[in-house]
Amino acid sequence: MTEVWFVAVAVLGALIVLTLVRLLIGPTAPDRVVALDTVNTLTVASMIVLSVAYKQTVFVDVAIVYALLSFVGTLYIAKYLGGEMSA
Amino acid sequence: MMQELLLQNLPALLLAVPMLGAFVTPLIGRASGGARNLWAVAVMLATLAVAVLLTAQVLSSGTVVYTFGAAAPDLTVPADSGGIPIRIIFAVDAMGAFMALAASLVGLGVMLYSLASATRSTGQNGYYALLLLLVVGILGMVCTGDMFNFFVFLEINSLAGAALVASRVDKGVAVEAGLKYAVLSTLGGLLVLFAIALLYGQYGALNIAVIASRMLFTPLDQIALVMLLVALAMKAGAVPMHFWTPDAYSMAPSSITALLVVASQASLYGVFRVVFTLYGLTLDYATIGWIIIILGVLSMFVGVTMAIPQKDVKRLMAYHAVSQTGYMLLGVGVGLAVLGNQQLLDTYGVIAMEGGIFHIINHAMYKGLLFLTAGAIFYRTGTRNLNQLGGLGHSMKWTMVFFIIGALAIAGIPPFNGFASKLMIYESVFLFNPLLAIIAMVVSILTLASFVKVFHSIFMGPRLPEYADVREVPAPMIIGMALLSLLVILFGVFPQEVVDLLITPAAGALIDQGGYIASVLGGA
Amino acid sequence: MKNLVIGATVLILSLGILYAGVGLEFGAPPFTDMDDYFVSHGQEQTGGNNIVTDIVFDFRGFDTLGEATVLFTAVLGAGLAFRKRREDEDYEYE
Amino acid sequence: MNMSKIVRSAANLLFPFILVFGFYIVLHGHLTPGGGFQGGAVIATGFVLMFVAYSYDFITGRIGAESLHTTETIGLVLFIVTALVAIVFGVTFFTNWMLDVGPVLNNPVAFGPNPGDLNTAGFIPVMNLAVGIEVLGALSVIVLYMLSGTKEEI
Amino acid sequence: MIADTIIMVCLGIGLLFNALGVLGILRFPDVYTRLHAETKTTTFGTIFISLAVIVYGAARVMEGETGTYLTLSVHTFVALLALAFTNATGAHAIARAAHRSGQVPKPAVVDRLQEVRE
Amino acid sequence: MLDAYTLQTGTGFWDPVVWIVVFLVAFLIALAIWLLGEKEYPRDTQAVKPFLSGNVEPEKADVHMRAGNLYWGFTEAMKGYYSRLVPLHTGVLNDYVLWFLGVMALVFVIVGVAA
Amino acid sequence: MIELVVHAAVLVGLICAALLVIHFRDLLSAAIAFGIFSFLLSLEFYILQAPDVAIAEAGIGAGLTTAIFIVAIRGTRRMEEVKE
Amino acid sequence: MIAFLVTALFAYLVYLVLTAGSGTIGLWSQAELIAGGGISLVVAAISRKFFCRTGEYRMANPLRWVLLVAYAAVPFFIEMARANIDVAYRVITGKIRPGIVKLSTGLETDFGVLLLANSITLTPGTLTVGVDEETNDLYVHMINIGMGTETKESFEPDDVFALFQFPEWIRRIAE
Amino acid sequence: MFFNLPFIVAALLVILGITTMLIKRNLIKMIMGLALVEAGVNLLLVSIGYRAGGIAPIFTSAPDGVMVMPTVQAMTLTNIVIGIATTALLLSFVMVIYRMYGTANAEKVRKLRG
Repeated sequence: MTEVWFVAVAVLGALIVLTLVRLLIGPTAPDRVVALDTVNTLTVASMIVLSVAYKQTVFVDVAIVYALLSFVGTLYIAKYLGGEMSA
Repeated sequence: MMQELLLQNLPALLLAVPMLGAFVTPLIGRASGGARNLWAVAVMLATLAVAVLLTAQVLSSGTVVYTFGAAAPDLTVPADSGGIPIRIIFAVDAMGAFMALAASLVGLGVMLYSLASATRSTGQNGYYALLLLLVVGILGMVCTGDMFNFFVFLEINSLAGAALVASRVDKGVAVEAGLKYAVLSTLGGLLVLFAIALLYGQYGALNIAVIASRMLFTPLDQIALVMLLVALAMKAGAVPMHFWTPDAYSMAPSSITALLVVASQASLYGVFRVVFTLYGLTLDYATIGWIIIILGVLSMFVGVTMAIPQKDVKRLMAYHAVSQTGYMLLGVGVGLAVLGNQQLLDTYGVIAMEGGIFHIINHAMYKGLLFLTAGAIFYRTGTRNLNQLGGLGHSMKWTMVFFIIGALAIAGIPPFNGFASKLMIYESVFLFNPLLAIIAMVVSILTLASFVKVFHSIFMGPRLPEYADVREVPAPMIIGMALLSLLVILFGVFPQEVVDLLITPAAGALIDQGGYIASVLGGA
Repeated sequence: MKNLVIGATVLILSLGILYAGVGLEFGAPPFTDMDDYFVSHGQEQTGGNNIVTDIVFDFRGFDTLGEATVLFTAVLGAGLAFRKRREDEDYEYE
Repeated sequence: MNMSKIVRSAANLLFPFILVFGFYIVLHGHLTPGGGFQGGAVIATGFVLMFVAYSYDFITGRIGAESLHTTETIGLVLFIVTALVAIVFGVTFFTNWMLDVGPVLNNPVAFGPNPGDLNTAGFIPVMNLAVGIEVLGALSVIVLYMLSGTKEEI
Repeated sequence: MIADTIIMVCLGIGLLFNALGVLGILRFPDVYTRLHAETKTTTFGTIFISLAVIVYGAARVMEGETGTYLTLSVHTFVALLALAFTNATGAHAIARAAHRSGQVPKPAVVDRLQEVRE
Repeated sequence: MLDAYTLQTGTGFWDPVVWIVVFLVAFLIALAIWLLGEKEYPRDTQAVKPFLSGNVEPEKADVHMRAGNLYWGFTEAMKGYYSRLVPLHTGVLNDYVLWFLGVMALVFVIVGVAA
Repeated sequence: MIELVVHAAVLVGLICAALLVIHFRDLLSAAIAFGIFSFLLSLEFYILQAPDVAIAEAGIGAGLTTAIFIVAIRGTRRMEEVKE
Repeated sequence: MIAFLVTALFAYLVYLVLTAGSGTIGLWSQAELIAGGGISLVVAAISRKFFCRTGEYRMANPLRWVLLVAYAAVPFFIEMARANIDVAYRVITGKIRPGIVKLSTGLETDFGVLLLANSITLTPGTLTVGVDEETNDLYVHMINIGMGTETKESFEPDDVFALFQFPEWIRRIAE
Repeated sequence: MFFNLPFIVAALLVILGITTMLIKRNLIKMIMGLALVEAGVNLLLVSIGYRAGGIAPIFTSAPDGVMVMPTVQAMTLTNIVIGIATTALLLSFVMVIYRMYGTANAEKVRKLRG
């Protein structure tokens, strides 16, 4: 049973590496932000799965922190791109 | 009872007092500026008192060991840990106490001086807090016996220094200097941490004594050694990594520059601590010793020659600071190069080291004094350009006297303190390698020449019309400068007292690696 | 010329640092006595279940104080850099 | 400038949630992963979320840099004083004195793997709280300072 | 083991949708369509992965394990909620920023927002 | 008694007290000579007016030597040295980092070869 | 074995993200790449059984570092200058 | 004052959810309950001005929360699944016909708009791009616009949602 | 060799960081390089403390097994916070410099030289 979780994480890791291609080819900043969001979601998924794989239930807190906070970075980029940053 | 508790906890108080003082300084300053000044001076005085008491304790009873979080300060090794210390340990030996004393003395002088010199600028709350934090960084670096703790205080030192350098924005130029200083010190700090990680990966400990007792000098240790050595030498301002020094020293407020000199000396202390105590007997003396000597000679020569064509007075003095750092590196490097040979060590090695270490405190005093006089001149005239200055001897008599004292001391003219330490370096280095001693003397002559130029162009000559209404600086600045010049003269007139009291134990503490380990690990 | 120097520097440092990376042994640290002590005694000496927090606040609490001080320093420095200054305060560097 | 209405409403809803979660991490530092820094950073990010959702002027009208700075100082002083009190008891700086004298935080602990209990661990929860307050103040005020630097005149 | 089967199925669906999402952001022609792929599919996939974990935790609680698996399930659920909520809002913010920064939807047949802005 | 103040440098020594005594004696001698001359100095006469080669001395402000003029000869003589050294201080942050890391690489090589 | 694959995937991603940080001339893109780098670093900490560090890196790397980089880019300019 | 209480209550509930399973009083231990109280007071003091910015307390009604959960569990989830299959289909085939259209919602409250916008973003082929601050109309990017419909000035909910009427549901929840 | 992967990656990150600091002229990019170095050092520290098959050093509902080394994690935590403080301070400086000089190019930020 443990193996299943690890296989899932391995697949998610491969997907993360694949997403980096979009980060590389762009072509514009919003496209790259899309890659950022995708990596964020995949990371949260990996963390949730890994906490089960390691049988350490307290690890899930990290995933919550991620899910909550990566949003802030996205918002900053969006605000900058939209030309709405203070000044 | 209370007294006993305080005496027992001196090493902790040495850090806790200025830290607590720094934390509440901005709060007090928001209420009232006068109260803040009073508070800052009081905190600095208390720190000095603790430092003096601590030094007395160290001199009377040997290395003072303080374990953070243990039931008793000297309980370094818990009963069931298998003979290893597990907590952070402060191990203040004579060298550390000596540096702490120097730092708090200069800190007090700078603090008094700042009372007047900082009044014109905005942002004084942050200024005083950062000044105390810089002192905290220096004191922590010189007292700690733990590698990671050393790194943390190195960072405090760097960041507080950079923030202070940048504090007077000066149309961005000061910030440029602060940025350069901060980037280089952060990179250096990270490499130091890399080295600490390598040491931890091999020996599973952070305590200097434990690492030293387990040291095998594997290739990884050599990598760590190079990183520590070069990064700390860079922080100390050795040529050819000195480029940040003139920038930062010249753009910082003068009072801060005097303290930045001591901060650099603390990094130098780090070099010595790493080389002697951490690696000690396992080291390849000749190679490392010669590396340090070459760095020292380069620093001396390049520093002084670069100083001569400068026209900004503080930049000129900053290059001299580089040059004087070379003397210390030279002295201690010679001591290191002969560390393996007991006979040569007795003949001249120890003397060379004593000279180098004595030069540290002397340099802190007179260079601090010189920067303070430069600041006094800037305070009244608003310029630091030597080509514009002139004739100030008529109106700023006290400043001129202090400047003369500082200039003669840095040039190694008797009876000021620079002479005593330089003499020790010359004579011992001459036995080691005559060429090095000759270079050192030439550099000394050039230093004198350079300061004659500064003296002439600032103070000599007729009273210039643009400085007709220049007056003497306010009393707190004079008191700050007088404190330092008194020390300069005292150290110059009674050199043997100082050497016997402070320097010999300090040099002995550096050389005696086994004693250090034994005092921390309890004879293990 | 300069590119050559940069290249040589990076090359040598790479060799050194990579050597450090290869030289250490992953997964089996040689000396673990201090950490073993923390793991086996930390809970009874501090009462905390999370050994890392025990170390951060108790065994190595002084580091934490220093690090909080670093944060305080950075705040003061940024505050000084962005403070409102008077017009006549800046000195023209020539 | 404000961001769009949707983002603002979402930020309003998320803000108390992030705060609660941050304090949860701070207080459970001795039981679960986390502690003063991590929780403080989470809370500070909550403040930073507010800075981005609303305009700079709107935010400075409600959350002043001065008050955040004071918060930071309070945390630091609480931290160092908690550590210094140990000296009074005849033990050294940073000794966990509350383990012996504290009225609340000295619950007996189970050793080995256990589910954990909030009121244990002596002064570690207090330290966590102090550092959490310090970090939340410091990190949010530093972002606020930097945002003030993007305005046209300082 | 009915729980195991459910977990396997949920994991499979989740991974499939995540993979489709990544494929989508690689294949689609412009930023808005990529956002479609990103927001919907990866969120949906992660919801299913989380469901698998929640089911696992619930199954362990049913088997009479300690309360920590309850914590696992609850916290995973909180993470799930937070993720769905922030992803949706974040996607909106990016789309709005992209539009404000002047990116037109490329093969678009109509753009009412652009008309309003002009 | 004097031993307490004597700085022993291993091969030599320096005694500040002796030095101060010698200095004071020299100072007193100089003072005496000066006082001797002072007595016969013709104050308030034409004789004290300074002349340069028979011409009247120019205003003092005009002859004030600025710092840039000092040691002109020295820097001129060492031109080859300074023209190489001064441009090294470029002020570019990258170069500062390069010097730092370059020295580190050099020391790596030295220590590596020596070991 | 499978753990090693997970490890390798994350580390390869880490290196790629670091290379991209260096590669982009557009500082905004570099900041985005840095955000991804932060995520992956945190995941690596998580895999190395350091959840405390992972939370710290998550809280600081995901939100704050990106935020301050963006603010700094707003305070300066977006594009790296091309060398003449 | 009422804002403070509502926020504190919300914070306390969140804290209880986070610490579920810690002890014996219900699911919680005594210390957690007390600490949660303190935290919720602090959080309320900080965030009440933001959390209750609109000055409306409709959402304090528990019935609406039950409705929200029901909405999220049934219509929303089904639409979401449908959306994903739709997107999956388009990912594989590449058949798209995108465009940005205006959708008049008729919603009044901020929370309602937020809920609808997020629902739209997560459901069939649609993505909220912009919002009209005055009239609460949404600008929606659709991945596949029906042939001929792009000439419409403003879309009605009927044109976007096939199975369930989201705006109706949300009106019941939030207004 | 292959199992040293985290160490090698950490070393590579340090190298990439210092390379960035050497070849990039933009000040913000240099600070990003500094952050990369910091990340590399953090990774090195954490991987030093890893023990094969270890579990996290947290006793709350921990499974059986040897625990990884906690000290390095505490050190890394400290270093992360120091890193963010440094980065924020440096970026503030860069912003002030840009405001005063109109450029963030290291080759033009050189009023202090010689």
